[in-house]
Amino acid sequence: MQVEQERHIKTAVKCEGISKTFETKRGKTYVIEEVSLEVIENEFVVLFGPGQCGKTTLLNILAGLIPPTKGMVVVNGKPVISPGPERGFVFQSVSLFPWLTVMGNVEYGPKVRGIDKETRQKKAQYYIDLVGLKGFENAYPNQLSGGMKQRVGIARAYCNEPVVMFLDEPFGALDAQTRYLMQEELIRIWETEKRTVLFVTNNIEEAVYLADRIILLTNSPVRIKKEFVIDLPRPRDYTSEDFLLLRNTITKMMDKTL
Amino acid sequence: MIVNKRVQSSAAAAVSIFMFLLIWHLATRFSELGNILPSPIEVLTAFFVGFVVPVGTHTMFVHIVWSLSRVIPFYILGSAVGIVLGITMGWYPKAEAVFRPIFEIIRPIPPLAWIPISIVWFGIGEGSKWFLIFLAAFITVTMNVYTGAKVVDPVIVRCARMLGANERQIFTTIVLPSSVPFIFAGLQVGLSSSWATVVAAEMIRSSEGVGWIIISSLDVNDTVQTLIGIVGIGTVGYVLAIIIRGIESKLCKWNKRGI
Amino acid sequence: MKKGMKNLLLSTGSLTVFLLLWWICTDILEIVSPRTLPSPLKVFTTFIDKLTNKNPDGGTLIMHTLSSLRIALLGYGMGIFFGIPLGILMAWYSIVDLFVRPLFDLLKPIPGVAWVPLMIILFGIGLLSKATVIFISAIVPCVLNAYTGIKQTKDVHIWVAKTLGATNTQMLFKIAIPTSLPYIMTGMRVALGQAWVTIVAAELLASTIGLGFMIQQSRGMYRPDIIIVGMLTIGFLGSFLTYLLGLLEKAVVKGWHT
Amino acid sequence: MQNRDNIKIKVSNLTKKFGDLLVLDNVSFEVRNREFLCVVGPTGCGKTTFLNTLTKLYEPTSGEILVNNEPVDLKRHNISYIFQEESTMPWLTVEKNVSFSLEIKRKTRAEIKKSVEEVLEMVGLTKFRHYYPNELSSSMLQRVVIARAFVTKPELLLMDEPYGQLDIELRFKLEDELLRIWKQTGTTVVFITHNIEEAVYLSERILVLSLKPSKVKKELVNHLPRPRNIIDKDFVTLRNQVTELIKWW
Repeated sequence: MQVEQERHIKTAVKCEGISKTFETKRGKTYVIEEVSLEVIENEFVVLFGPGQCGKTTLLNILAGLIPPTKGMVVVNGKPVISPGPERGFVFQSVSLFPWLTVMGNVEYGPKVRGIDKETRQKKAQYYIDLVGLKGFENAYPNQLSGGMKQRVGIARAYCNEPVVMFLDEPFGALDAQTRYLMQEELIRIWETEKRTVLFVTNNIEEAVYLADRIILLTNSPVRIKKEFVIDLPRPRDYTSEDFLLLRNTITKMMDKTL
Repeated sequence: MIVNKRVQSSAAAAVSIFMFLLIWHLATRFSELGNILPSPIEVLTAFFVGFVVPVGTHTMFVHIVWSLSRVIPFYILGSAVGIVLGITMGWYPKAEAVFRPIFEIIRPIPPLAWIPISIVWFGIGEGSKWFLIFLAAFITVTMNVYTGAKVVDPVIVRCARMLGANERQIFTTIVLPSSVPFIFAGLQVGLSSSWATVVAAEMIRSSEGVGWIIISSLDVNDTVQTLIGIVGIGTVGYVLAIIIRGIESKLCKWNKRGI
Repeated sequence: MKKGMKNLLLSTGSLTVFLLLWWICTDILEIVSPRTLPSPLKVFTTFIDKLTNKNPDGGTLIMHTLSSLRIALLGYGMGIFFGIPLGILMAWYSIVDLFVRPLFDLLKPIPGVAWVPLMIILFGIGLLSKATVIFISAIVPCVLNAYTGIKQTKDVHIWVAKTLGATNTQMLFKIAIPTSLPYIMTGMRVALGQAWVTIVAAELLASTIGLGFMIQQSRGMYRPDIIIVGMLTIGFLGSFLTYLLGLLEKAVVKGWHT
Repeated sequence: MQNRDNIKIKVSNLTKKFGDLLVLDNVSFEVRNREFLCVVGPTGCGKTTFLNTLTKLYEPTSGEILVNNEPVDLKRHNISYIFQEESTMPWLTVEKNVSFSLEIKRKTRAEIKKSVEEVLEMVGLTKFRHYYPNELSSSMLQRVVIARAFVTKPELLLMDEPYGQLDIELRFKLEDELLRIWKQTGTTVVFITHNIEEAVYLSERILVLSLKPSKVKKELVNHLPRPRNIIDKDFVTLRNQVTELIKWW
């Protein structure tokens, strides 16, 4: 019975034996080795690991931005070979289109996919309101703060109606307090507009606060070290007893890079 | 606080220009410099008088219009071709491989060095001047836009791809807009290069235009005419630059960094 | 590096096609009369011959080149010698900025070539008048770029120095000038270009020797081959001098990620 | 027992206005000799203005700042300031970046050589002395800046959220290193940050600022024994206490 029940829960992202090696002048560097993982629909999974240990490379492979040297990725039942609109991506440096207003940025996805002006602007307005930027539709990126730029990045990815959202350390450049705010905002948005999320970070507090499941990665080469199911009730409290305990055990398990 | 900063700097500007003119005036009045260099008052009056009384064959205004009529159309044509070639060379490696070698031979040759061959090819009339102006604008604009199109931010391109843009859309919605600041930089430099070229071409062979004013003053050894020619060239050059900067600040609001 | 090779092949290919086309139109099919466009072969032979042959314009290619270089580099040297310090002073001391800059802004829009007639009246058509014109056209970019360079000095560097008790001159020499070095180098490169353009213009208008004189003279004598030889020499020398400046810049400006 | 002579800094009624925008509103506090004071405030509480005005980089609108009972003077007082913004000099090698401080203070060649050697050793940059900043990672750059600040053996060290952008493992390491160096050199440290956990971990005393125009909202003494553990009971209670004073999100 258990297996039966398993099947009707749809798998959103699945990858088998993913490896990645880069050819450099000084010979081959093994960045990722034999990573296999499965993410079920509407699950918030955090890829957590020390420093720059190739987490971003793994995320780029899962999103189809760069090809793996070995192994295969399946998203939403279809093999991933190139970037595609069913996978939304928020980059670490956000990189909005500087010449487009907030509205222009958010509606860019539907626009290039040929959706008519009226429907796409209505949808874009919905997501702009969802991320709390009502009233900033005509602002240009160079007029926005760091936190606001992140919100536009998230709205832009959502507006493309992706099945899976990939976020690569989006709050890395924010100060500690704005970061807490953005983490709470992200969870609020995720709970209103459920999507499968793959979130990369090297901040343990952020990982424990956001994740349904944390995949702890080793240092380079990247391998899966351990998986932690986080079943703390939401909204989570950064200074609660079990939050701190969980955070401490994962930090201890983490590879030391220095 | 800011307002009086601007008032302060323009007041200082007025003072320093006045001092400069005063020194110039006193030098021409009380030293032997006076007999080869006219005093500023003479020059300024002659300049304004020149708009009514003809300088040589035409009034100052007509000379300026003649020069502008040569510069504007072929500056625009040269810039347009420059923008197209610059972006294609910058974004498509194959186009770069084909056009770059020939362009690299032509680029270092200053437009003025083309004067003799352009007269051989297009005669001494307007044709050679048009060709030179086209060339001046074309070379500088292509160079600036080419460097711009080559430094399109790869992360932004990846963003667009992730959102589902195809190659053609990447070109039109990402490469073109992000090259706009470089296009304006090119237009600005191209303008000063074209303006210098028309002045030089008119000095070599012409019967009207601001270049003619200053070269013909040589035959009559009339330094007042030379100086009003220089003042005319300077003011028109300055006004043209302001116009381009004005267009840029309107079209390019998103790019605070504007040159 | 396969792609690099392909592009290299494409470049040499397009160059040879260009030369072939030129050669066919002139020598083979004679679509274009040699009086308007000489064939590449003719240009090459004239180049070799002109190296030693004085006529028709009374000077070998080398004599013309040396004369042009001498005057250009003299005016250029003066332009740098006065321009760079003036630009630095204007940017660092607001008094100098307030009073000198307006005069400088008057000078800026006037192309170097426009000064030729005035200088001929004042100093005749000899070396002095040409060198002065070149000096004026070279000083403008030097001042502008040195000025912009100093203004790029980062506040945080100034604060670091101030906290250590640095004097104003220490801050100028130890922070402002090093920051502006790459910009000063750009200024020198632009000034070199201006100087080279202006010497050609001055020689076209009034001179008895120099590359500008040579191409102007050979037009009168219906020798387009010499004109093209002169143009290619001017072009080559221009880029060669810029190349030398590039080497100097690499040696002087260390550590900047250009 | 506040005896007069062991007060390193005494700030009274410090106010700072940019035009009519009031940023610092009548701030008064004291810092004892060799003390590790943490200043923490909500995002946008003008913390950079706070430190810049303290050192007269920004001219204070009113109020008085005394270091060793004399008005603060950057030319006489031996102060080092680590800014939030990356402040290594791209045109200098690591070694030259570090010796920059001593060259400004016109120390002798030998003296510079010795101190630079020592401090490079302390932050583990000896191997990288000839590198240029554009060849180093952001954590290495942070160490160059710290070395440059400590090479002058400052009597007062100001730090503006120096570890804000580093990942957690590195931040813990650099914080412990800072505590070790602070103990070893006996300088007085004023460390300003947005990160409340960091403030509780490092400080002997915490100054809590309010939102702009910022005032001193509260002073808390931090009795936690060292080395501190971020998940132990009292640590968390103090952290929550400070968070309540600041929480705007």
